[in-house]
Amino acid sequence: MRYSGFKVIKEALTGHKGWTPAWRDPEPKKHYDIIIIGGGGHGLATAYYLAKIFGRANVAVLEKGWIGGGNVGRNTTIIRSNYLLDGNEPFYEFSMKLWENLEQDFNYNAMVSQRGVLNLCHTDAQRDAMRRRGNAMRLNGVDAELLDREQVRQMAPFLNFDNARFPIKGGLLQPRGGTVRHDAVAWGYARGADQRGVDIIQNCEVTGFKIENGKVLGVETTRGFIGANKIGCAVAGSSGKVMAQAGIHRLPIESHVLQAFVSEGLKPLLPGVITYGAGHFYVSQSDKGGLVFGGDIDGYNTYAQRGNLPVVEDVCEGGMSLMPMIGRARLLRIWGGIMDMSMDGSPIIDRTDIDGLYFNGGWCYGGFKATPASGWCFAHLLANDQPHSVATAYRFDRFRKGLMIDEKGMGAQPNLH
Amino acid sequence: MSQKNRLSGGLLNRAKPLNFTFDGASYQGYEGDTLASALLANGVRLMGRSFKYHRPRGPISSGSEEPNAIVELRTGARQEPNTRATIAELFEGLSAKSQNHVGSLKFDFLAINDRLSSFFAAGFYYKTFMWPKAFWEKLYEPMIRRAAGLGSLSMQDDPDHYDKGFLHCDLLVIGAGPAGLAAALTAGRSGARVILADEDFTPGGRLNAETFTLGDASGADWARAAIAELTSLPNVRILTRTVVIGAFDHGIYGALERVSDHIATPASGKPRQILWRIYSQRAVLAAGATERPIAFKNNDRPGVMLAGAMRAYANRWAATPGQTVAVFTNNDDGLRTASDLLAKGVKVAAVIDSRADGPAFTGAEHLRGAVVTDAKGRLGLSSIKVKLASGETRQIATEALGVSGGWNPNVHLTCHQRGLPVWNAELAAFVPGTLPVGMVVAGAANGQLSTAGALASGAAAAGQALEGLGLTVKSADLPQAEDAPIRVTPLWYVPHKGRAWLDQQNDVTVKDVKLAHQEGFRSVEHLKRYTTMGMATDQGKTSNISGLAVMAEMTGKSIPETGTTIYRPPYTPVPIAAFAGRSAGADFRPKRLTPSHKWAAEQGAVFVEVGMWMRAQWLPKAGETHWRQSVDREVLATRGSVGICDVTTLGKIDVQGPDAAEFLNRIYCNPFGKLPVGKVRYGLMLREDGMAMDDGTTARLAEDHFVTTTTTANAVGVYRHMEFCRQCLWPDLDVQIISTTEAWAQFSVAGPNARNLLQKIVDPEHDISNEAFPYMGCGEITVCGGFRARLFRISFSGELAYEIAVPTRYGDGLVRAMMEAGREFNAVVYGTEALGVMRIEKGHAAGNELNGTTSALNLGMGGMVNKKKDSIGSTLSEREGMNQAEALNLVGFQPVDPSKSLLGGMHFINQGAEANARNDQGYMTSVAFSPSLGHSIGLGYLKNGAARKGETLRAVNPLAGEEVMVKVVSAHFVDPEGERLRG
Amino acid sequence: MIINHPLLGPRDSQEFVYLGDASLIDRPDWQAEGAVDAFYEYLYQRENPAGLHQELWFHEQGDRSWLVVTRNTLTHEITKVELARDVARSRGRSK
Amino acid sequence: MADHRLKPITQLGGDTPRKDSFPGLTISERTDTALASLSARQGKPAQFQATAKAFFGFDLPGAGRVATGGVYTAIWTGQDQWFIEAPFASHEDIAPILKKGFGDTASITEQTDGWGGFDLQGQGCITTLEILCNLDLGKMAADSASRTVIEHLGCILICRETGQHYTVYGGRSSAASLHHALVTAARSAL
Repeated sequence: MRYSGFKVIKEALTGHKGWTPAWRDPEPKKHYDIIIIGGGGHGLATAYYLAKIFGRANVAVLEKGWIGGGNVGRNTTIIRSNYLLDGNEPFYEFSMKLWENLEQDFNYNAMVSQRGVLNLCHTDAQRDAMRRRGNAMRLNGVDAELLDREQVRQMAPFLNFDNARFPIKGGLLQPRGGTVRHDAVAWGYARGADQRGVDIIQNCEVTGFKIENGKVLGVETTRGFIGANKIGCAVAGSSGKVMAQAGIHRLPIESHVLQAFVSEGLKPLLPGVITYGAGHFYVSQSDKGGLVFGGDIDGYNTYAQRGNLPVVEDVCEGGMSLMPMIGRARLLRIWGGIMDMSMDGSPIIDRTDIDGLYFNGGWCYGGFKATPASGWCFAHLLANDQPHSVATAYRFDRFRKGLMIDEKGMGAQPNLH
Repeated sequence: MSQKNRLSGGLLNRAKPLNFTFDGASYQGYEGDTLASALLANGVRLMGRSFKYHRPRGPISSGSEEPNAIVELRTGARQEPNTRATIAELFEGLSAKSQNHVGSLKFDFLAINDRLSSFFAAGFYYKTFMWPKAFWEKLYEPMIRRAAGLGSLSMQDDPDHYDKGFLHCDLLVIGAGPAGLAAALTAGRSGARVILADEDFTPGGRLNAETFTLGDASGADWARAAIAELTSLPNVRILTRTVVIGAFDHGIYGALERVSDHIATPASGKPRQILWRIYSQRAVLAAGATERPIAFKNNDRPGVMLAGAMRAYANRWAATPGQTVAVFTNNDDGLRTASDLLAKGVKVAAVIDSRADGPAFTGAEHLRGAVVTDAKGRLGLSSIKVKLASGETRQIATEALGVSGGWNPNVHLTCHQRGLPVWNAELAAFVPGTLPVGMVVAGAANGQLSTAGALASGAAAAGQALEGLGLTVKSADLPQAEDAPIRVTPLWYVPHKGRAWLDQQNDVTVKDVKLAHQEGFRSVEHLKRYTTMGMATDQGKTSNISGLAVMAEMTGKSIPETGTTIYRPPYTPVPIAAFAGRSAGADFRPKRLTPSHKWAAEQGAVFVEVGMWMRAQWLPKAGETHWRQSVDREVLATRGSVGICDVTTLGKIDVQGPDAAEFLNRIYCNPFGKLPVGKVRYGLMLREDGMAMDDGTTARLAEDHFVTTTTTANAVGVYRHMEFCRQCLWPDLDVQIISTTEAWAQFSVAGPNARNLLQKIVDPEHDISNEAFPYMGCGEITVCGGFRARLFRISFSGELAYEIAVPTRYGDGLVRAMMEAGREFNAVVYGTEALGVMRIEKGHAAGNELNGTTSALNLGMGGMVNKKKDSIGSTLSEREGMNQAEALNLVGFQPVDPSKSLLGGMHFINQGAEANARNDQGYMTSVAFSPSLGHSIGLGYLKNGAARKGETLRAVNPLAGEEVMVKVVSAHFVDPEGERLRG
Repeated sequence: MIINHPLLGPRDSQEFVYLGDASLIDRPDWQAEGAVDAFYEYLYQRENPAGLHQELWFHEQGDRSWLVVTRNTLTHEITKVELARDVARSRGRSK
Repeated sequence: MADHRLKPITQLGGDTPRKDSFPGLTISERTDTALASLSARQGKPAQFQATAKAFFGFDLPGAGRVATGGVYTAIWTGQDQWFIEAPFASHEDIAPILKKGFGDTASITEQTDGWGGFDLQGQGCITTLEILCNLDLGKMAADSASRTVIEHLGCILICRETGQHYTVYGGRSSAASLHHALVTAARSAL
């Protein structure tokens, strides 16, 4: 079924009887060409592009719970391609371009809202670093503007310009950055993949891998054994758990919780996404009016999808120092998602030492914006056994070789990225 | 306006009438009223509009679960959007406005959405607004956003203060209803340290809302007596107006105390609210239960409310939503509402009981086996339509309808650590399942809905908790109380073609849930996200379970099979400012001041934030209008004669012990073992991954005593790293370290006259001539007639320079003394800008160069990494990726055209090559205008830069669409041979 | 979270700075065969278990001791807290 | 010729210590104390303990404790580490004085101006401190001490008399911010 305004009107006038399920609920087949483990954004996008771009329809997505229940269902919905390093910027810009045509492409309105992402700076050194990054973006053909204090004031007069501990000196703006209705991304990809023949199998948890002389043959699941020629693992947050079932017990990844927050619904007040440069706070306003904001990860290894008070306080302190006019807005809900924090803050899309087993993870807390490119590039790797040209740097062996992609310069300490 | 719906009795102070306004109209209520109870007493039922369809709404509850009666409270900078009228305490002069309408509350133009509702079914926006593509940004989204949100912020900074506090106890009791009071009495009498927190301003919970007695006292009187006893116990602390918002790891609870929300403005210096972090050994959750509605067509009319709330308004607040009311229930508890309102003299038009076999009710017409199928009265209920057991329907006139679908225990806090509640068929509700460690649940929150059950389980819960702590329990003597079961026969909604509301604020109806099911959104999380059910400010307290039940019916599964939703903190919404406390605005973080701050301020210095420090950036002289004038002067005066700079902010770490030298050998990549006493050496510290972590100088004051300095930014991190090495890597090295940064006021004295100046303040017995005190020398001396000081002959500026340190309290005196002594040399004090200019002129790397991705090789210090010894980072420096031919090297740059200026963050592109990422040759890290050279200079990383001196490149800045031709030069612009600093 | 400090008793984890897996104590021998690979494994590869995890916390706002905390990453339950110096010695580290 | 005498200033920048009064509480700037850190070296604990006992006339306190005797007060600050308080007037040279006593059994570092102290006195101490730091003040006995955090500042809190008298030491450079936090809290709580 194709969605459109006319269809909506027709259904409205006929009691909405014509709507059918957005995706099927199939029984798993005995064997697939390719199995994707993980029905989150990246897994579903991978399946969608495998079917649409690479002509592989004999594909299944296995999800242990309900699709979109991973980090695509709990994040701060920000999209941007304002990266510094060669290994990253072309990839994230590829992602941005896919975002820009996504809705027409998969016929689902994910409310891609390009209202700008503004990173604020508070020292001269920060401004120089932003100029370096902005210029790197421009050299990659990406939009970027370096704003001075007055230009920031025009964009966001409500920021703390008069009574700040760390005065605003300017900011780096990516006008094409913005937000997307996160759940709709998962649903749109799922629906699109399903329509192209992909089996999306929910409540199907992988419990083991069948591996013979170095080659993977399939997975044991809570719904029985399912064979496959190739298996792609896209379970960021649980990478450690799932890969361990394949006998891969050590990864350049730690699992950490990132908390995110939403306020009660408010009449429109924010222009786009704003990030504080002197504290842990970034914020946007959803189409429903809630302030969606976040900050730093809790900072300790965890698989529990919940955090603790100190980070909640730290984030709100950042908010109250940057925009004290939000003080009387109420925080409505706090949630936590588990992140694959990698050793250099950049992701991994690569083969593993096991023939036929491929890995997609290590997204830290930048995974949502990467969803389209990650899916496309992972599909490319699965289909062609070659990394996509914008994802060649995302290899496991970069750490052994000393080719880290360290945007923040924090070194091998995941909780600092 | 008269309080036409005010009844007799209630817990009000009638001696204290209070005036307030709602939407500009003036009303009167009493002390003890909430905004909602006062409005109801004044005959006002219409208080708000719903989110999507802008339906007229009145309160359905008398508590924090309220989805409808939400208002903008207060005015000006104190305006609070989305405030629940049902818990807003009335105060003299209170002013409130209704929200989310265009036009007036009565005539809201956006109510058109309600007429068009069938076009706005759940998820409709995912399916449209996609064509033409451009229209999304131009038209559709702005349209959607304009409609978004409920209340509005004032956009002014919050004028109030908020505190954060910390409390410790053996037992935290959450909720002061019958169960909570019984628990607190038991624990209090047993001598435990108890904190009793209750969300309400009058403790007692349902005891204040009911008519039945405890022993021979009314519920409210018994509660008052219990509170009096608890107040008298020194080991018990009672927090009223305090809602426990979250259960966090290891017995830490968050609680919000509303200190001043019940008065017009907080008293001077006092907080509006306090966020308490409560550290408890054990906790008893006695948070009660929330009544749930039954959905039927137009069940959202103003005047339709929960039966328990109608009863609470009548009994506690002496207010009724109408002169005539009716009740619709599926359980015995609903019948109490009818009898209580009758007792208050309110006419009860009918009691509709969906159960055919329910107990008989006398005093009003009792329609058993009947259901309400429709409600009339757009701005306020006028009549209901009832389908009788016989099948015939009847219209019944009434101004209000109390609905009871049963009670849901408030299990929220039990779920904050991902515990899942379990289904209780008898109550047709979820009760607590797995609990956070240390928590016990009692009373209605645990499914004990009768007063007697609540009292008993409260006492038992406290006993259980205290025994866990090894305390002996003195059991509280509990009064006799009603112990009737509520006997609920589940009824979630009355089937009908029309729209029956589940989530009233977000306008989610039974139809929407059915549509979600039809489209395959069948897991609870899909249902919530697709329909937005439970996402409103009431967090689904009155809607989630009913929605779940409808979905269960669709899927043919049981409710527990269908699942439950994860309850997340906070239990009720909390102002963002409360989480920030005092750390807001300019008080976001503390300030660190240098020893010469007072003096510099007197000189009119311009200060700059450097981490937590405030440092003098430059010190303007009369007549200087541009910062460059001041900075150039400071640089030239220093290089020309002598300048003084406060460098106290550099980290100083005392390293002592027999193994101190060996320790330094391992944490710096270059050796320290042979550094003689009385000498200073530069050290480069690497991370284990081989990247530069920090650098600084280390002075050897004695065989077993070093003072090592760090950069200002890395002082804390380096100290932590050194402790890690000391305790975790080499635990038996006999070395002791401690930070001594703030103990010493340290000044750089630089320039050709540095020694001449110092000789005037250093006591004569100390010879600081070039011979006696050469470059890189150090020693302990005295100044100004016997004041202890340390002298280091080190130079960041490249000039003949010293750093002199005295105990911090004398720093102010020292800078004054040095300026006095330096007068004859026209000595200046220079700030961080001049400091930066001079270090760039000298080619010293600093923060911009040590950016965490640069190795010793990149810095041109590859040779310093000593391979004959083990040191942090030396091994992984050998990786191929860090030793490529094309590696970046730190070099100097100057514009080919001296009039052009450079910018940090420019990238380098070869001449003739297109400016794109592929041709990127590196980037500029630091720039300055060099007054010494008369043109702009820069430091930067260039691919294979060391071999490219003399080459001409383009420094591009696409952000500004500009580029400058630059020459690659040595990073040492001034005195490359280093003669000055040895002079 | 509350960390039961072996010397100071229960302390709020907010006073501590987290580093990571306690295997960071086991720094390889720089002179051994294949030292580079050993250091790579040491610095970059993690077990990242879902369950009991031995990890390093620094009591920055306390007595400045490094602790080895044994904590369940699924429940956050802490079952053991030791001074890192003692653990290091027990793992044969000395000078 | 050196003829410039150096005039000391207090951590708040004044010539004389500052004192603030509230109902039930006084907050006074502490300027008359000399401080040094004393760290035992490895290998000779017995000798160190004996030296300490002989030098101070009392045993050094254990974790979290404070011991006083004669002019000295010893505050446990970490494993094998103590802060030593003594009167500034007589012990401005506290580090050399201790060094002389302990020789190579200990490492000693002058800390006098590393810290800025404030004394809180009166029955309002606990209600003020409970909105500043997370220590269990009700259980904090006299002659105990602990590091803690006050408005993001690492501090040492010393209980001299339960509920009545406490000393807060914070980094000297942030004394003004610490003072602001203490005074604001007192105003709010009392």
